[in-house]
Amino acid sequence: MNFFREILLEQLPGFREFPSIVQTFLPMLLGCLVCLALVALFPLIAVWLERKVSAHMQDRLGPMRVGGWHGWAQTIADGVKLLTKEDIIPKGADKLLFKLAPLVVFVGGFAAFVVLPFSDQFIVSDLNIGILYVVAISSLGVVGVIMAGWASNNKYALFGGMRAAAQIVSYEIPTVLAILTVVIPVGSLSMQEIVKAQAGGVLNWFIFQPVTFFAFFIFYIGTLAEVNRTPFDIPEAESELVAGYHTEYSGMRFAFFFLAEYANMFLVSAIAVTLFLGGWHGPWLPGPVWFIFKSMCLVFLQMWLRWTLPRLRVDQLMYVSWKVLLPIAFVLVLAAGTIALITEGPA
Amino acid sequence: MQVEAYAGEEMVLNMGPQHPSTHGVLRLELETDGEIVKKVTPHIGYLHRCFEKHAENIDYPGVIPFCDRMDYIASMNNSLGYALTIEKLMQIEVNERVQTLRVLMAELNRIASHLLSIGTYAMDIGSFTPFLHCFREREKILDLFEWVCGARLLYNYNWVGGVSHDIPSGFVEKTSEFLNQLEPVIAEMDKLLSYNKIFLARTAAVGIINKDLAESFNVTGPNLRGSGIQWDLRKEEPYCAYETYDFEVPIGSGQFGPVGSCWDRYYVRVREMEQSIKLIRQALDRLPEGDVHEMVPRRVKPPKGEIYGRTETPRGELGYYVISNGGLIPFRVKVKSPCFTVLSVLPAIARGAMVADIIAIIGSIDIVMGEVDR
Amino acid sequence: MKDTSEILQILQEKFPKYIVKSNLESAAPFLVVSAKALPAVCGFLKNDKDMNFESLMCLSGVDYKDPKTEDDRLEVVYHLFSMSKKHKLILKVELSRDDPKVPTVENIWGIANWHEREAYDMYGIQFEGHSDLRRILCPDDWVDYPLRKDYVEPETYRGMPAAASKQFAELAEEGEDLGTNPYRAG
Amino acid sequence: MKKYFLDIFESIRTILIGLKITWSHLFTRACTVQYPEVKWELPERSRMRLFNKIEDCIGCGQCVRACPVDCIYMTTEKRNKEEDPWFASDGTPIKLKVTQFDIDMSLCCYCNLCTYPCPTHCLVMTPEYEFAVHTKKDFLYRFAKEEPSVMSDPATPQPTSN
Repeated sequence: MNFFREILLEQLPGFREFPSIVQTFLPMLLGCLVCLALVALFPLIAVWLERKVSAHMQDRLGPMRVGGWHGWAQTIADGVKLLTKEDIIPKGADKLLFKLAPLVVFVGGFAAFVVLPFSDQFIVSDLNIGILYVVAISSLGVVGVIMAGWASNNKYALFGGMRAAAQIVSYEIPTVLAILTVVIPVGSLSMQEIVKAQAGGVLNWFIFQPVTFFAFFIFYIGTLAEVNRTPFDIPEAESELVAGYHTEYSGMRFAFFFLAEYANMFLVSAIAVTLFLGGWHGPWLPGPVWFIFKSMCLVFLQMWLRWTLPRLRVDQLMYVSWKVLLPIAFVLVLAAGTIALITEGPA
Repeated sequence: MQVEAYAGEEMVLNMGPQHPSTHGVLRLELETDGEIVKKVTPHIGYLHRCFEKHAENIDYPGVIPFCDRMDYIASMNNSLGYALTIEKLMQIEVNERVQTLRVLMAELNRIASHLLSIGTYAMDIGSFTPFLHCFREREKILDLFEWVCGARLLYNYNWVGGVSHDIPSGFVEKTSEFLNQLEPVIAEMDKLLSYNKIFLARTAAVGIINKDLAESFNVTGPNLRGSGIQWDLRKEEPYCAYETYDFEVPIGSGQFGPVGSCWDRYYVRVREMEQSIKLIRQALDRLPEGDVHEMVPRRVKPPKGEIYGRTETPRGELGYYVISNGGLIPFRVKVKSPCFTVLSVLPAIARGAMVADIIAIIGSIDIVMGEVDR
Repeated sequence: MKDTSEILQILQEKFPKYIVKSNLESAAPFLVVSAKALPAVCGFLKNDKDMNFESLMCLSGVDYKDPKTEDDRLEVVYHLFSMSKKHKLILKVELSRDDPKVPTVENIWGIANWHEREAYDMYGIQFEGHSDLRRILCPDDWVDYPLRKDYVEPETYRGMPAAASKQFAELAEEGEDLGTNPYRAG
Repeated sequence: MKKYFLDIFESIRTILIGLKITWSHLFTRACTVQYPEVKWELPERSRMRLFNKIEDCIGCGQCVRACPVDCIYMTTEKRNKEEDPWFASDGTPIKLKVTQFDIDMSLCCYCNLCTYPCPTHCLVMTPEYEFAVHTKKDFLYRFAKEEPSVMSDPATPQPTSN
């Protein structure tokens, strides 16, 4: 909060004379607006990028018309289309839950943005339990997914919702264990502390350290499943479940799911960067540039995987989580703990 | 609240007729218990276009465009079967050029059909990229067809007693050029998809058609060979001088699971494309001289009688049962469609599979609803 | 490998009364079996180790109604094939038009299930003992059997026009003079 | 246990192979044709819109009989013996005046069966494919003219068709 408070102090001469309640909430509001702008802007770029990446991997061109240069305005046009579309709610749907679900999903993704450390200064709120907060708040999304699946009164949507619940809950565990291997050497849950622990050159990044190297891959696979990307996109497997939990959604409500999905893609990549790839650390360029650049690389990797791999089946998905990732993650946590004991001595 | 409404543990899921991966308009009634499918009931007929009724109201050459439209992915093979059947009824012997051209076109069409089948199968399993790579190659074959006979999909190429057009000059070179660049693409497809561990996990132990089931349900074509039975009409009952060509019949090996699984059927198709390439090369090499319209009768008027002719299309054994009463219009044309027979196995092999497996099974038996419903 | 006459001999020994007719001269020789004995004959043909007809290639209904010959029968034609012995056989069953009934062979060849449903759908042939004799290609509430020669196309189906509405017909309604088509008559 | 680790290893290996292939495709040339700007050159045998050169049509009706979907409509009138003789461009005398020659392209199945029997080769399929219209009615192509404007000279070379 301090970062935005200082900006306000500099830019707004009379800020100190404001009532204290305004002094408290105005920086918060500003921070939220910045996050919202990020969440809204990122999908515009990411969707375009995904289309282009997929197209070129398939020897196509992708969007080429809207806006001129390589169809850069295609996503904006699509967004306008979604906004102006008729809002359809199925007759048999649970109206309240149906309307609420996209918001819950969106809020879950959006709220986690406040603890992302874009630079040493630029962080909306450096909570001392930052990473725990991320894990907790991003699990809110699954509630929204189940709500959507149930409220649609559609069997495909229900299938999708149930699959999503099972999948996200299962993959939460190896993911959190992988996070733990980072938290143990750092000794803090704060995002900034984790980044600062990786200062001083590329080799200090956690990805280049013995235990956390493997933890990175577990974390990455786990988050891939949590944001429903191929090969773990079974909740919205279009060849089986048409569109999964958002089968019945259209127009703006669908756009919210879509926004949330892409925002989540960025979110998990950003967390991976924070935890393993040195956060905003990097030479020559300012912190936020490095942070976003690294995150975009990981987003690209997600797209690359999506356009290469087939999809797993539900039982195989569970197998990967419980029988492959989880044992390895446990071993890694054990190893991290042992190393911490040896290097730092008993507490 | 009505308790009875929630008493059942099974849910009936209507898959189709509008569904992304039912390959047309197939409707499956799935009785599911969670993800497990307890019973599958296919409902067909959504694409019924009364082929047999049409055929009873149109002269013999006029049936050929309708034949093309049954299995619109492999039109060349469909009309070939019909033309051969009527030729047998009229006892027409076509010259060698026509025979070679027919083999050439049928095999090119087989590659095109298998490419589409493999591509859509990849998409069913969730991998999008091989689909478009396959389509890219298929387009090149369609270009060749358009060059020869002017149409990309529904060719009306095989006539009774001949073919509609001779090949244009330069076709031989262009085709061999295409074949040369197709071979690495198939190899790449193998690496990208066939041996991918996820793909194997999804397909290699699923949807097993064993030998007895295959025989009882008269499963034919790549589906039969996927079950490990060496049977190909091109070898066993050669037509169009197939006996003079050198090619092998790939069968399912059970390399990664039980014989007759989805993967075996899929892989038989991949290997068959290679054999087709071999066949096309041989056909291009021989290509004797001749007039392609030499034996085309002025009026197709077969003698009274009946005939059952069958050929090996990319989807299996396509049979035409034609009864003639000596007139200009067929008395009865019955089509035994390979997709129809293989679809009727579905309830037997899909029992106990998961919802995602149903998609894998439907994709692997490679049905075209236009041919199932006719 | 046996040809039809050899099979006929064996069948005549085994089922003396039930082989009604045979035609061995034509290009496609066939045997006519009486409907009653069909399951027994088919079972024998499938399971006998000299016959071994493990596949039913095709099962078709045929309507022989022809105003010229005054023929009025329905027929079910079975094309059998043996992959191991590589011989073929055509069996026919003649049925009366008013009460076409024939025992099912679905227990012998699994594929017969759908083929028989199709024959029922198109010709109204009743396959006795069939487990699930429903229409397969036409809608369940379709009236009459479309491939019979005396079939009359209904004008409407559930209030929708059943015959294909041609654009020419629409144009004619709008007052366009479309002329006649003398060449298609008859 | 060995199989377990082997499976994991195999998965990683095959996934990496796949990634390598898609990566290489990222930099290959796309095969898309940007349609309205770049137009596909159709081969000369392409079967698209039907065209009838009505001056050569002798009204024999063979195309009408050949059409499997009945999309050609034709009416003819017998010409008077006293009138000037007409000839198609290949010299065939025109004894019937074609008063109506309509093709409903919305019904046409592009099978090409109508063009083969044409004795004067006046009915051809052209490689023209951009003929979308807004109403079905506009798909009715009327080729007959009130009075043939140009009478062909028997000496002119006959049009070729494929």
